[in-house]
Amino acid sequence: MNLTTYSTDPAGLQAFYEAIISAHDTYAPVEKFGKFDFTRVDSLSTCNTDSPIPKTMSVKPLFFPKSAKVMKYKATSEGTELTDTEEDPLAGKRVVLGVRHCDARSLQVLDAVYKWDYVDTDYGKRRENTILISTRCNEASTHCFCTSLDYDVEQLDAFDVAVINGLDEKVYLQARTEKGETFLKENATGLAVANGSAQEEMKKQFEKFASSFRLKMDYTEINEKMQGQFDSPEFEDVSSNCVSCNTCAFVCPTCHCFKISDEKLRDEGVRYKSYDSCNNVYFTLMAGGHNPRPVKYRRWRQRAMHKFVYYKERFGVNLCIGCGKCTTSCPVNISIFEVVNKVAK
Amino acid sequence: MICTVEKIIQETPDVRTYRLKFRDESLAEKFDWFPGQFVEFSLLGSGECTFCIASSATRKGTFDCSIKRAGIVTADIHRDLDEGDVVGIRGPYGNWFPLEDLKGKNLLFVGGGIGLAPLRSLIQYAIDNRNDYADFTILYGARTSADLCYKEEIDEWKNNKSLKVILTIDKPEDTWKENVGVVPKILEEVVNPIVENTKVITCGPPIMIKYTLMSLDKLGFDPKDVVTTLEMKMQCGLGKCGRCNIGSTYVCKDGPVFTYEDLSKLPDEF
Amino acid sequence: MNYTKQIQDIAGRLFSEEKIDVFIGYRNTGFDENQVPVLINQYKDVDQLLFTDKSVFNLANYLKYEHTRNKRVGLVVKGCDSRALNLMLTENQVKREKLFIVGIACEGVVDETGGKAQNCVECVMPDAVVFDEMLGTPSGKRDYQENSDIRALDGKSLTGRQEYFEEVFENCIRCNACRHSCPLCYCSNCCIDQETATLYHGANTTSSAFHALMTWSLHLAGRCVDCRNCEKACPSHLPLHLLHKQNEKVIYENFQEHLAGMIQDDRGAFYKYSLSDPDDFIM
Amino acid sequence: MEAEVKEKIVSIEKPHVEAPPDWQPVIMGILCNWCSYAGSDLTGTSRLQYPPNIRIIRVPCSSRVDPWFIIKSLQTSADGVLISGCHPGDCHYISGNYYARRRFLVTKRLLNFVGFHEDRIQFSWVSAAEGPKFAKVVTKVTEDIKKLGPLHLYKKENISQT
Repeated sequence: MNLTTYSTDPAGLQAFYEAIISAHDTYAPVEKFGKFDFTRVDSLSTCNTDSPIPKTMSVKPLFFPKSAKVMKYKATSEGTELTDTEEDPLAGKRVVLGVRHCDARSLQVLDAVYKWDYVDTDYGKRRENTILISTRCNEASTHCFCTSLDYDVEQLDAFDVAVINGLDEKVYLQARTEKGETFLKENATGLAVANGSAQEEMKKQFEKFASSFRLKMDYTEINEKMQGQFDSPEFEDVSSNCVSCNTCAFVCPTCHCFKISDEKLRDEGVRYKSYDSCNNVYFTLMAGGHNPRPVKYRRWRQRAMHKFVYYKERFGVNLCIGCGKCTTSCPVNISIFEVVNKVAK
Repeated sequence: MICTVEKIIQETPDVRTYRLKFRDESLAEKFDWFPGQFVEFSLLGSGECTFCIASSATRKGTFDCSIKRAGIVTADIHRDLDEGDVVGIRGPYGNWFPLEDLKGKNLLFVGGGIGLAPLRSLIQYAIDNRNDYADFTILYGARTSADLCYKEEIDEWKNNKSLKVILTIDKPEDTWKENVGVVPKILEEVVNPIVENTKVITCGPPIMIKYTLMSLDKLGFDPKDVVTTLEMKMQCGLGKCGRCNIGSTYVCKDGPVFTYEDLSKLPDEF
Repeated sequence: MNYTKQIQDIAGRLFSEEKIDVFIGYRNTGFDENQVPVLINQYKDVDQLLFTDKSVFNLANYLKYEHTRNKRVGLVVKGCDSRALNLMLTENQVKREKLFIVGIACEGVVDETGGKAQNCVECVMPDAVVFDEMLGTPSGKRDYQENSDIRALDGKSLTGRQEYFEEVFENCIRCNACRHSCPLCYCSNCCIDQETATLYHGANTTSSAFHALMTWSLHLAGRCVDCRNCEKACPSHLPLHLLHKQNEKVIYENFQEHLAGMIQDDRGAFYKYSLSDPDDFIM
Repeated sequence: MEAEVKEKIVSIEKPHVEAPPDWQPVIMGILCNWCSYAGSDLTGTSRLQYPPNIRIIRVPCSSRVDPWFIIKSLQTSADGVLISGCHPGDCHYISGNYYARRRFLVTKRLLNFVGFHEDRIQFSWVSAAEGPKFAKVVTKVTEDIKKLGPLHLYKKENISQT
C-alpha cells in the first residue's frame, strides 16, 4: 500500500477544510460554554479545528452518543408494536475535522470491546462511514501523557488523514489508511504532493512534540506492577478526596460502560442506552441490596485496574490513552497518571 | 423474542414463578438452553432484568423464571404482569453447569432462598437423565418455612426414592418438623457428605455462599468440585456494558457458573 | 491571602494534642498550579497543607463521605464554605463537637482566567460565620448585589432566555457531578440520580436534563450558598449558577432578605414563612 | 384587541408550532383536599359550567405540592398547571399554604426564567364555598393557555435524537 503525503501552507489547509465542509457532512469542535464539542458545522468560521485538548470533549459521542435509542414501542388495544429506532443520525457518511491523536486512538481501543463476541452493528456502521482527519499537536498540554502508552504516536493509523505541521509554516497532509488515501485523492485536488524532505520534517516535529511532555512513564512496568496491587492500601489513599462525581468516566474517550433504561410516556416508550460510570454507587448495586463495590476506594480500584490491567489482559491494549481529559475536568484534579504511578510503586 | 405468560405461581410471599411460552411456536423449537444460563427479561416501560432459567430444557415448550420482588423492575413485574400478558425475552446468555464433568458423580445441591432457582434447572435436568448420575442430595434452606420456594415440587422430590431432600429454616417454628439452623451448619452436622466422587453445586445469597464455601473447605472438598453461580448486576448480557466485570472476566460471557477454583483466582469483588 | 503557615501550625497542634483524626485542607498537585483537597490522617503529612487564593474547592463537601464519618475532623472553611457548613450543622448532618473549624476571612479566590472569581466579587459574607479559630481580619457583611449574568438574562426576551436555556440543558450529559460536588446534596438516595429511579430512569436526554437540573436547583433554593462547586465540577461548563442565583434573588427580594446559612439554626427560606409574603401572583 | 394580544404572545413563545384545529389544552390541576377540591365539588353540584380541559389531582394540602410535580407535568403531558389551595389563614393544617406560597413564587419565577410563559403556571386560592370562583379560575386558565398554544419545550415526545 502506497500512502501519499501532500504539502500545503496554513491558508491552503484552511481552503482544504472549507472544501470538505462544503462537500461533506462535517463535524468539528465548536465552542459552547467555554468548552469544545464535536458538532455538525456548516462553515469553517463557526468551528475551531485547533481547539486546545483540555477544553475539548472527546470524539466519543459521535460514535457512542450520550443517549441512544435502542428501540421503541407502542401499546394499542390490538397489542404491542415494537419498532427498531428510526434512521440513526450518526450513521451517515461524514468527515470529522480537528480530532487529536489521542481521541482517534481511543476509537481503536473501543473497537476491541465492541467487536468481540457480539458485534455492535450501530457502532460499526458509524465507524465505517466516518473519515477522521487528525491533527497532531505541536506541544503537550499539562496533563497529557499519550507518548507513554502502548502505541506509536508517530506512526498511528487510527485515523485516515494526519495533518502535521512542518517547518517554515508548511503543513503536511498524510494519508494513513486506504480510506484516507482515496479520500485525499478525491478532495486534495489543489494540493501538491510533498517532496522528499517531508518525512524528515514530520519526524523532527514529532521529536519536538515528544520532548515537550512533562509526564512520562513506562507502561509495561506499570502494567506488570499493577497486576499484584489489587489489595494495595494506596487505593484508599488516592481516592480519599474523590467526590464520586462520575465526570471522569463521562469525558473519558475510552470509557464505554453504559446502562439501559426505559422511558415511557403513556402507552409509548423508548429504550435508551446511555453512559454510566463505575464510580457511581449504583453501578453494581443489585436489587437485593448487595453491592460488591460499596465504598469509594473499591470503585476507584475498579477504574484504575480496568484501565491498566483487566482490559490489557482481555484485549491486549490499555484502556487509557493518556489524553488527560479526566484530570482536567475532575473538580478535585485527581490525576490517573499520579494514581497509577503511586499504586504501582 | 416475545413470550406469553402462561401461568403465575406464587411461591412465597415475595417470589413468583412465571411460566413463559413462546408466542411464535417455531421459536420455541429453536430456543434451547442448558441449566445455569440466564435470559434478559424485559417489561416494556420498566426496563430489563436478568433472570436465570429455573427449569430444564428437557421439559420443552415452556420455561420458568422465578422472580423475587426486590428492585424497581421486579416490583413492576409483580404488580403489572398477569397471566396472558406478553414479555420480551433475550437469550439465553452465559455459560452453563459443566454437565459432562458431573456425569457419574454424586451430586450435592446446596441452595438458599431464591438461589434454588438455577439449581432447579439442573435438578430437573438431572432427574430427567437420572441414570447418568450416582447419589443425589438436595440441601435447601430458607429464612422461614414460608420462604421456601417450589414447595409442591419439593414434595415431589421427597417422594422420589432416588433423591434425598433435606430442608432447613433459620428460625424455629412450631409446626416445622425438619431441621433448624443455617445452611452451612446443617451441611456439616446433618448432611455430612462423602467427599469422594462428589460434586457440590451451590447457589444462594452472597453471605450463605461465603460460609458454605468455608464449611465445604473444612469438609475437605476440592475447590474444583464446587460449582456455584454468581449474581452480578448485568444489563446488556453481551459483554459490552462493563457492569458485570470482575477482574478481566465478564460474568455475562464467562459466567455465571464458576467453580470455586475459578473464583479464588478472581479479585474479591462479588 | 496566604495562610499556609498558620494552617500547618494549627493542624500540627491538633494532631499532636490528638484532638482530631482527619484534617481536610488543600495541597499542591505537583503537576500544575491547581490545588486539590487533601485528607490528612497523621502528623507527618501536615507540611503538605497550604492555603492561598487558589484554594477554591468547598471542603464541607467531604463531611458527607465515609472517610470522615464518626471521626473528629479539622477543616478549613472560607466564608461561603462556612455558610454551607452552618446549614449542614443546622440540618443535623454533622456534629459540631466533632469538628474543629479553621475559619478564614477570605479575600476572594481566583477563577480559571486568573482574575477574581465572580462569586467572590458578589460575595455577601467573606468571613467564616462558624469557626473555632479565625485567620485574617474579618471585613464584615457586605451588601447584596444582583448577579450580573442574571441581570443580563433578565434583560433578554422570553424567547432569548428560552433559546439560551435550551442549549444549556442540551449540553448537560447527566453525569450528576453537580450534585455530588455540592456539600448540601448529602442525600444518600438522590431523586435525580438515575438509578434510584424514584423519579427518573435515566436516559441522558435534554428533557431529562431539564427535569433533573430544575428539580435539583429547587431543592437547593434558599439553601444554596453560592460556593460554585457544582460549576467547577461540570464537565460541560454549564452556567449552573444562573439557576441558583435566580432563586436566591427571588428569595432575597421577597422573603425578608433571606440568605442561606448566615445564622445558626436558620434552616432555609422554605422552612419558615411570613404573613406578609407576596400574594399578588395568586388568583 | 385580542388579535393584538395573540400576536404578542406568539412573538414571545418560541417553538410555536401552529396548533392543530381541534387542539385542546391539557391542564394539570392540583387541588387541596379541604378547600379547593370541595370548592370544585360545589361547582359541580351547583351545575356551573367550566372547560373540561383540567385534569384534577387531589392532595392533602397545597404544601404537599413539590415543585417537582409542576416540572414533571410540564415535561410530560400538560400544557399548563393550576394549583389551588385554601385562602391564607384558612389552612386545615394551620400554616401549610404559607409555606406553599413561598415555594410557588420561586418555582414560578424560575420556570419563567428558563423560558416558560408565566401564564403556564398559575395559582389560586379557592375556598370550599367558592364554587363560582373555581369555575371562573378554570375558565381563565384554560383561555390563557389556549392563547399560548401547545407546549413543546422539553417535552418527552420531542427529546432530541442523539
